[in-house]
Amino acid sequence: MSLILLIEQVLNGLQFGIMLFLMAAGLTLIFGVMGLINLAHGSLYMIGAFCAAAVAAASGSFILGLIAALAGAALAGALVELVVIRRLYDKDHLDQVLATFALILIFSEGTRWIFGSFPLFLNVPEFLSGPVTLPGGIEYPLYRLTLIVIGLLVALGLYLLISKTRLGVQIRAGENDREMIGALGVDIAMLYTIVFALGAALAGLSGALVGAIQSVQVGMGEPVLILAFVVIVIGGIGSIKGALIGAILVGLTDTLGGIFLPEALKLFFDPSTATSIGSSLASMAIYILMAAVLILRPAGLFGARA
Amino acid sequence: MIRETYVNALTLLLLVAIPLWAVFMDEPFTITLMTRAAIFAIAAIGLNIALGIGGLVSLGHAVFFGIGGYAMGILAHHAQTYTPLAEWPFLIDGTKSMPLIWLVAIACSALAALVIGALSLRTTGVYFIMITLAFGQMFFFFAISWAEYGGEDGLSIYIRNGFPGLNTLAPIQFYGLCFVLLCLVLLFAWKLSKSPFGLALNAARQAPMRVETVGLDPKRVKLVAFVISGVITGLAGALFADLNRFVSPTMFSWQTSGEIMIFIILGGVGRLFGPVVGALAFVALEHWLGGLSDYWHIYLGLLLLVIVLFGRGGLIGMVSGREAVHD
Amino acid sequence: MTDPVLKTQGISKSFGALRASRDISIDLFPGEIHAVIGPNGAGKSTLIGQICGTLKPDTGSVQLLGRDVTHETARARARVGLGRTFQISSLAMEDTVLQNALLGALGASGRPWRFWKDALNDKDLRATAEEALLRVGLEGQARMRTAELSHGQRRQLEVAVALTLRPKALVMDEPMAGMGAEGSKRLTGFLDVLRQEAPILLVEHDMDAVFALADRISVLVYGEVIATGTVDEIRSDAAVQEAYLGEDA
Amino acid sequence: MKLVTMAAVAALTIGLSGAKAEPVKVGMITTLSGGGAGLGIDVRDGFMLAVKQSGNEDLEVVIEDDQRKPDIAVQLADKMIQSEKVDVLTGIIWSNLAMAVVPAATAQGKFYLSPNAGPSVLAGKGCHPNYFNVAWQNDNLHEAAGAYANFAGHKNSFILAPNYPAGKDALTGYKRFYEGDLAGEIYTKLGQTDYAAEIAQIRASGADSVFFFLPGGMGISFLKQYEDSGVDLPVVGPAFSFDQGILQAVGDAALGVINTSQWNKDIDNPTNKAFVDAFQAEYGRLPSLYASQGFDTANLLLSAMAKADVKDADAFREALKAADFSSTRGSFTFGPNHHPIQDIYVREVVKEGDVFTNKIIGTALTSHADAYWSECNM
Repeated sequence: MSLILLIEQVLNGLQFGIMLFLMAAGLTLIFGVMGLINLAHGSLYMIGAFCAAAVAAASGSFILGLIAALAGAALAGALVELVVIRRLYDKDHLDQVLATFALILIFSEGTRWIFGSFPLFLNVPEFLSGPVTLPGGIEYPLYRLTLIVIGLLVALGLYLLISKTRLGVQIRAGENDREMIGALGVDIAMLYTIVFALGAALAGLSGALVGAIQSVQVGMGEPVLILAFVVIVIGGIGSIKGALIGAILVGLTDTLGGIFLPEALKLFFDPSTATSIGSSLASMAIYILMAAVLILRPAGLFGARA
Repeated sequence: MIRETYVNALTLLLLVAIPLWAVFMDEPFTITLMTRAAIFAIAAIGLNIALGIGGLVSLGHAVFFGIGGYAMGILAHHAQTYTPLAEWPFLIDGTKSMPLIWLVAIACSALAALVIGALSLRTTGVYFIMITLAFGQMFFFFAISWAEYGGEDGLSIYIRNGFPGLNTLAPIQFYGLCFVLLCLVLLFAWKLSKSPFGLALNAARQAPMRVETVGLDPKRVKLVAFVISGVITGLAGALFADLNRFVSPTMFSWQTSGEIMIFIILGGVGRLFGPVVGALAFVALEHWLGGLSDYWHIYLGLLLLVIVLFGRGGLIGMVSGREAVHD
Repeated sequence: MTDPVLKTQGISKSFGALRASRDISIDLFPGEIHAVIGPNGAGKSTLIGQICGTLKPDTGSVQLLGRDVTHETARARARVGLGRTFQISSLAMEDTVLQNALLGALGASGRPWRFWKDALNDKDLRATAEEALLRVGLEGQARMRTAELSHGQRRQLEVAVALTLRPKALVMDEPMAGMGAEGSKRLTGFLDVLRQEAPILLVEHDMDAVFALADRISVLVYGEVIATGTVDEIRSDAAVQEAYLGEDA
Repeated sequence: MKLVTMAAVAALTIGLSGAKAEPVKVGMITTLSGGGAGLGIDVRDGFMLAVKQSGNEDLEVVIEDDQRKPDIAVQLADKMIQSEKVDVLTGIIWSNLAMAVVPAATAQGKFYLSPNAGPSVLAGKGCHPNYFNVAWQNDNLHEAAGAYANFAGHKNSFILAPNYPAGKDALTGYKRFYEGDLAGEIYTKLGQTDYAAEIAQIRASGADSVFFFLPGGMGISFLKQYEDSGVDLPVVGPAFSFDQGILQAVGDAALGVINTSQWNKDIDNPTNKAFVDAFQAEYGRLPSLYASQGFDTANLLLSAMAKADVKDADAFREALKAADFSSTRGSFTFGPNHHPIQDIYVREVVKEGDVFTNKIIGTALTSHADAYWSECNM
């Protein structure tokens, strides 16, 4: 395997990880501040993608589509928070799992009811399509490079938001001591709605960005949701830094595992057996990674020690 | 408010009366639905021991359900193709006998639960939920790519396995078998909840430190509970595979884990009959709502939401109020 | 002179830069109540943790009945005969009072792996549990849900659970906290008798109780024992006056 | 037990002989909710269109949603057989669901007409006199793709499919006909949505063409990403990634891509023309190959009903086997294992106005049967 191919695959893993980060950041934020397990986060991802596809189709503008995804998902998030989620904060994890599972059912079938059963069209905008040549002669799709940049910008933005703004102070306070922020005179209900909507908007943005190179369809959120959970658990729940590192780890493991495991096994087995076993192992790789991390560090890489 | 005991008695009565009525009315599909509910109930009773009494929120119980299913599928597959299961170190043949299949299902589930439990119990809370989910996904993807036993297509067993003295192909006889097992499992769960072990497990959920200071190991207590729980769910998996005469990786999916959990929450967490009532209600809902509209998932979702948000203690809690003090 | 039942030898424990225990040596002899007092943040909880086995000292050793238990778990120490009550109640709140006491009896019996027999109908377990409840005066509340008990009653139950283990030594973390005057008085009387059965290491804020009960007092300040002695010695100790009592006044 | 059933069936047959044109009850188990519902809806709509056109009041259809879950499908089959007492089952989209339902249903003496799935077992060792496949054996379209690759002069193909049985069948089918070398062979994760790594491997492999089998959303993702990657090797695939429902979501990325299918809307015969027009008039959208398969299945059934009584299993089976109906595909006959012998076409994705669709550009295989019929003993 040539070095160029290796670099390209690492870039692919990185890009996949960064996309996971957008999903995971919202999820981990919501868990950190409100202590809520939100299975319906994948639905917000789907809503973002559908909003983007609908608006982009109607207006012809991808950018407008992205804005619609952010706004639509944030709105849906705020609405769900006001109607359902806020009744779940003092319930145990079990109730949260069930209630947000119910939300998945409602969102998925509701979307199918509105948009029909067929996938929608959403494509990479003209000015970002096609490959560019990187130093070293690597041809890499411009859009994927853009995704990496956007993801890193969002990570930077989140860092600044949390460390430098008033909202960030409140979020950090909320993670440490819930009674405390009430005593500080912060409107907790409002804070929670804002954080939830922010998480939703990130999920929606990620859905729209990914939707352009994948398939915008009902149920697209669940596989990503599981991966996002893997990411935040590896990183340590509540930690944005953990989410970023966890996401990149998962992205790299998944991408490189799929390539190298079958190759590595060819040293021991005949090619078709190696391909078959390697592919099976590759699909289990990230879960094995997650189990291993938790066995060694039961609260994730950057989680608060219990 | 109706006393929980009466609710339980009524549930048992329904479990007997509905299938008998179905035989009388020649409605065999109703019996099939009841069998499905009874098997789901067994699986959920298993989870309820870990979850309801031990507080172990496992989102990976599909592993045991699937292992039970595949134990049945693999043994019966070898029996129906007349190929040995293993030739080394000694010859093992497949079988079509339910009791044998159950034994294998139980042994395999126990082993899996021991390993998964020992590793997962290093974590707590959300991490525990997620690590059990991860194990579930591992088994799921493994089963999908396990070409020898059908991969994603799964395995079809053309004729239901046999039980001495019964014609298991007759729906009511197979139901009877599942019902008896359900009663046995219920009895065991009931005795367990009041036993010294149940006492320790119950305390390990509420106050692990306290259990430690009286000289018991709360983790070991929870691990044993997890194994018992996995075994019961595994048995249910073997029955479920026999009901359908079919196994597939779907049995390992996280949605299956979620559904087993839903039965418990729907019926009432930690209550003896919670899983039974929940499974009955879920199967009934699935059947009736499915006939109403293509978009019936929306109604199911709304209903679940209402129960979580407004019905503390599940369906049983809604009818009979807070759990009575044990005495 | 008899050997101490419980003894720490120069234990130290740091959390990062914070030195929560510095070279603490404390002992407990048969028949005595040894009180540990000190202002908030003096390191009392850390000390208890190390004695009971939930925290491991960085240096030093802990001996129980002449046996080095420094590296043993809380569970193992309980089996050797160390009873403990918690400052923040750690009972199974959803269970009945009797069930909590039964748990202690079960731990004492060392036979939790029984899945069929009804624990409530087990004669031995029940006798042990009921006797302990009777001794702390909770026999009338046996069927109540623990969550329904008053604060003071929960403390009594804590003691009862510890008693079911027939401990050789007791570590009590503020048993009087939150009790009314009546309850305090009653518990004081009870502990006064109990010391003959098992000596008590008593960490307590209630000075009346401490002065009424303690044979010896150790004063802990900033993780260090600044004085140990009889009630009178401590009352007149200049360092204690300054570091503790003076501040308190 | 088997004996008892057979005796019962025999008794029933004797008791009813003499009665004419018994009504036929059909149980349709198909996927109508969740992901993949589009395929089931198309099969149902095609089937019901034919039923409606026939005006035959002796045909009663019961439709149920299997949610794409095998266990639900099995239970629905039980329900249809036990409670609804249907004579014929049909509708299943997915191979794994078919494997769960078909053997049990045919063992109980019911007829099963497959409008979509064609797992190799049911064509070979597991074939059954009461099982008729009206679509294709799973390998067929892949075999045609292999044949086309030879024709197009591809010498070094890169092939990929998901890591599950149908994926393995697909690559086996392609290799069965393809004569060139393989630049690479990859099994991807089932449900995978990002193919950047695979596309990078394709780019680096020195292949001259790509064959892929990625049904549903997986294919949409792959094509979009492939287009965007700048790799411009010719791509060949089976029709499953290029049906009418999916194409609109792929958009320009699919333009010009070659795919193989046993049906297209421009096959030139009157039945097909009438079908395409009627489907559009009835449902307001272009039919897909799934819709055509549903339509053909219903017409096959109607043709058998006209000839024989469903209670007379042997006669009805012969009537089905004759396949005496006018197929949207033109010539259509059953092989000895009750699987189709039919032409398989090469299509190209084109844009007609605003709508992406397919155009036939040639025939890959003529009167093609599957590779398993010789293993079938019935």
